[in-house]
Amino acid sequence: MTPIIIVSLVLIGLSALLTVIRLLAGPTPFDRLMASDTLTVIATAFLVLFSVISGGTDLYIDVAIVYAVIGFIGVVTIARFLKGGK
Amino acid sequence: MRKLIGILLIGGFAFYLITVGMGLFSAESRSELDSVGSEILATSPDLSGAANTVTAVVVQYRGFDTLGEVTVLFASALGVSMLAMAIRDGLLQDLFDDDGGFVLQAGSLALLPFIVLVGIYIVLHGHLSPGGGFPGGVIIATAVFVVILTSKTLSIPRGLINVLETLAGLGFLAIGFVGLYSPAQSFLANILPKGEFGSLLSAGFIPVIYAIVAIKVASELINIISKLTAAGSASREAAE
Amino acid sequence: MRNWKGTFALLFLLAASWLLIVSSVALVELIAGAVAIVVIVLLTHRSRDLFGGLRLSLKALLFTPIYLMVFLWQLIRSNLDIARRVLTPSLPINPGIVKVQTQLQSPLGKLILANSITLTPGTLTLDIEGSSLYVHWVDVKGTDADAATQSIVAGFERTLMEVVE
Amino acid sequence: MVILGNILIFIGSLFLALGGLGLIRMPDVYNRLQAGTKATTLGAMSVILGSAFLAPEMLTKAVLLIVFIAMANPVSSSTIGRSAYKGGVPLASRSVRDDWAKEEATE
Repeated sequence: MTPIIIVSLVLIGLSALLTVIRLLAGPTPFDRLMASDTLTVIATAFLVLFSVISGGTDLYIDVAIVYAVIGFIGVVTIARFLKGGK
Repeated sequence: MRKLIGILLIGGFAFYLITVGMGLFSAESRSELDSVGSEILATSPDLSGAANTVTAVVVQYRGFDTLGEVTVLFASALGVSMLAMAIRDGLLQDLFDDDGGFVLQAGSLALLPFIVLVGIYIVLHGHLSPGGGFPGGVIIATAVFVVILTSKTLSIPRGLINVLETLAGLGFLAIGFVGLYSPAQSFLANILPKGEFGSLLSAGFIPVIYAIVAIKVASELINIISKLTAAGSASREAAE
Repeated sequence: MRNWKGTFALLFLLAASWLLIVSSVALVELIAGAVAIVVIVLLTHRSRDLFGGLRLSLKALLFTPIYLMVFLWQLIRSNLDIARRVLTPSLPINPGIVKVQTQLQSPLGKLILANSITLTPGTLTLDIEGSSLYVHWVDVKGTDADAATQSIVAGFERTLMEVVE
Repeated sequence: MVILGNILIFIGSLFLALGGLGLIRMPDVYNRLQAGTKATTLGAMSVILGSAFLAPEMLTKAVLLIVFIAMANPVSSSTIGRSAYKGGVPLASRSVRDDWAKEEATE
């Protein structure tokens, strides 16, 4: 692991932390939904990076693809239901 | 009817408690139990030919339980569709006043074939990498779900889906019985050739069973969703 | 035959995706993929109609990479733009929702345009009704609708028109 | 190749962090969507491409993932923005213009 990768991991962690703050702070449900959408993408990127760090097996990128797909579908579905339940 | 269901549920729970209790007391030493995991890890590649040990456990070591799980899922699908009839008045009404907007409609239609393709990939490579029939089937079903959510007119081929569901269930049973009458003489014996370790056609019948599980999961979920949405549009029409 | 075109485009795109995701050209994988793709294409007739909006000509093929370049450049620009706004202590934003017009006809064209607008500097497509797009704009300039159309839509539209109907 | 991969990963994670900052600083849900979508899309694309440069055997899957993110991310952002607007979330007080509200008022 090079120092650049470590710095990048810290930055990704920071980004996830800020997103989680927005997720907890709200104030509207749409803010929380948007934060979890952002968190999905951050997690996808992290999974791919982790796949490299853990020795270059391509197992985690399969997980990342599934995660991106499920995250997209989940967010879109919740957005539809939030509209309904206003 | 309700009483019968209650008695069955209580009976099942009692059976579960008794089995668990007997298991706790009859086990002679803990180390014997603990050794199962390492033994599976050691013997899995030779016995099943699957690179993903979790999948080998799910489909081969405890294939019987997987069959049971599929049955449980079928029962819950039945329950939810009954629920759908009950909530015909109200709950889903607001959702159908709106079509989700153009971007979501077109976007979900554009992404649908590719998401289903990813689902099929996950199903077919379940014995090689993380995934398998259950997550793959769920991905396929949820992709269809989003399209259903955004359209008022989409007609689901219910007949086809019911046939698929039934065929998948029967296929699982059939493979099990083939194992029973094969030289191995056990239900769900893995009698197909193991193939080359790590390639798509390996691990004997595991990919076949996972494909069947995926079809069953996907068709059941689509069935639930289409029944729920049908109940929702019925309630909307009733309100108008 | 519009539908035939969509079928062909979808078959091609799915085949490319399958090759990318399995990253192998073993015969078994190819056969499994072919079966899967044919089944998907047969069952998703509305997606086929959607992809019928693609132009299948040499010119369209030529303009696809150009469009991707324009898109990538705009994406990088938009990130620098957001970074500048976020890092400036006074938060220089001037937000609002504007209505702009597009000349693209096909649903696929409008979808790609909406996605492109969402990823370009300071704009986010909220909804499309007919040929008008409702766009949230971080930095609204002026009050003229034509000027807004010019600065938000026109840049993509010219290139995109060569690729989709 | 390795150096380029490292640079891409660093730039990507920098944009991800800036996107997170944007989520905190922006005044309303629409502006946060703007910051969130753009920064995370490019950031994630860059990190994934950089990782693929470091481990070339996953390059093809990475390309597919990048295309998927580029197509799906704007769709989900638009959907959230639209449902927030239809759900009655107001624009920030410093907003200068709202053509959509005008439209619905005249209808």
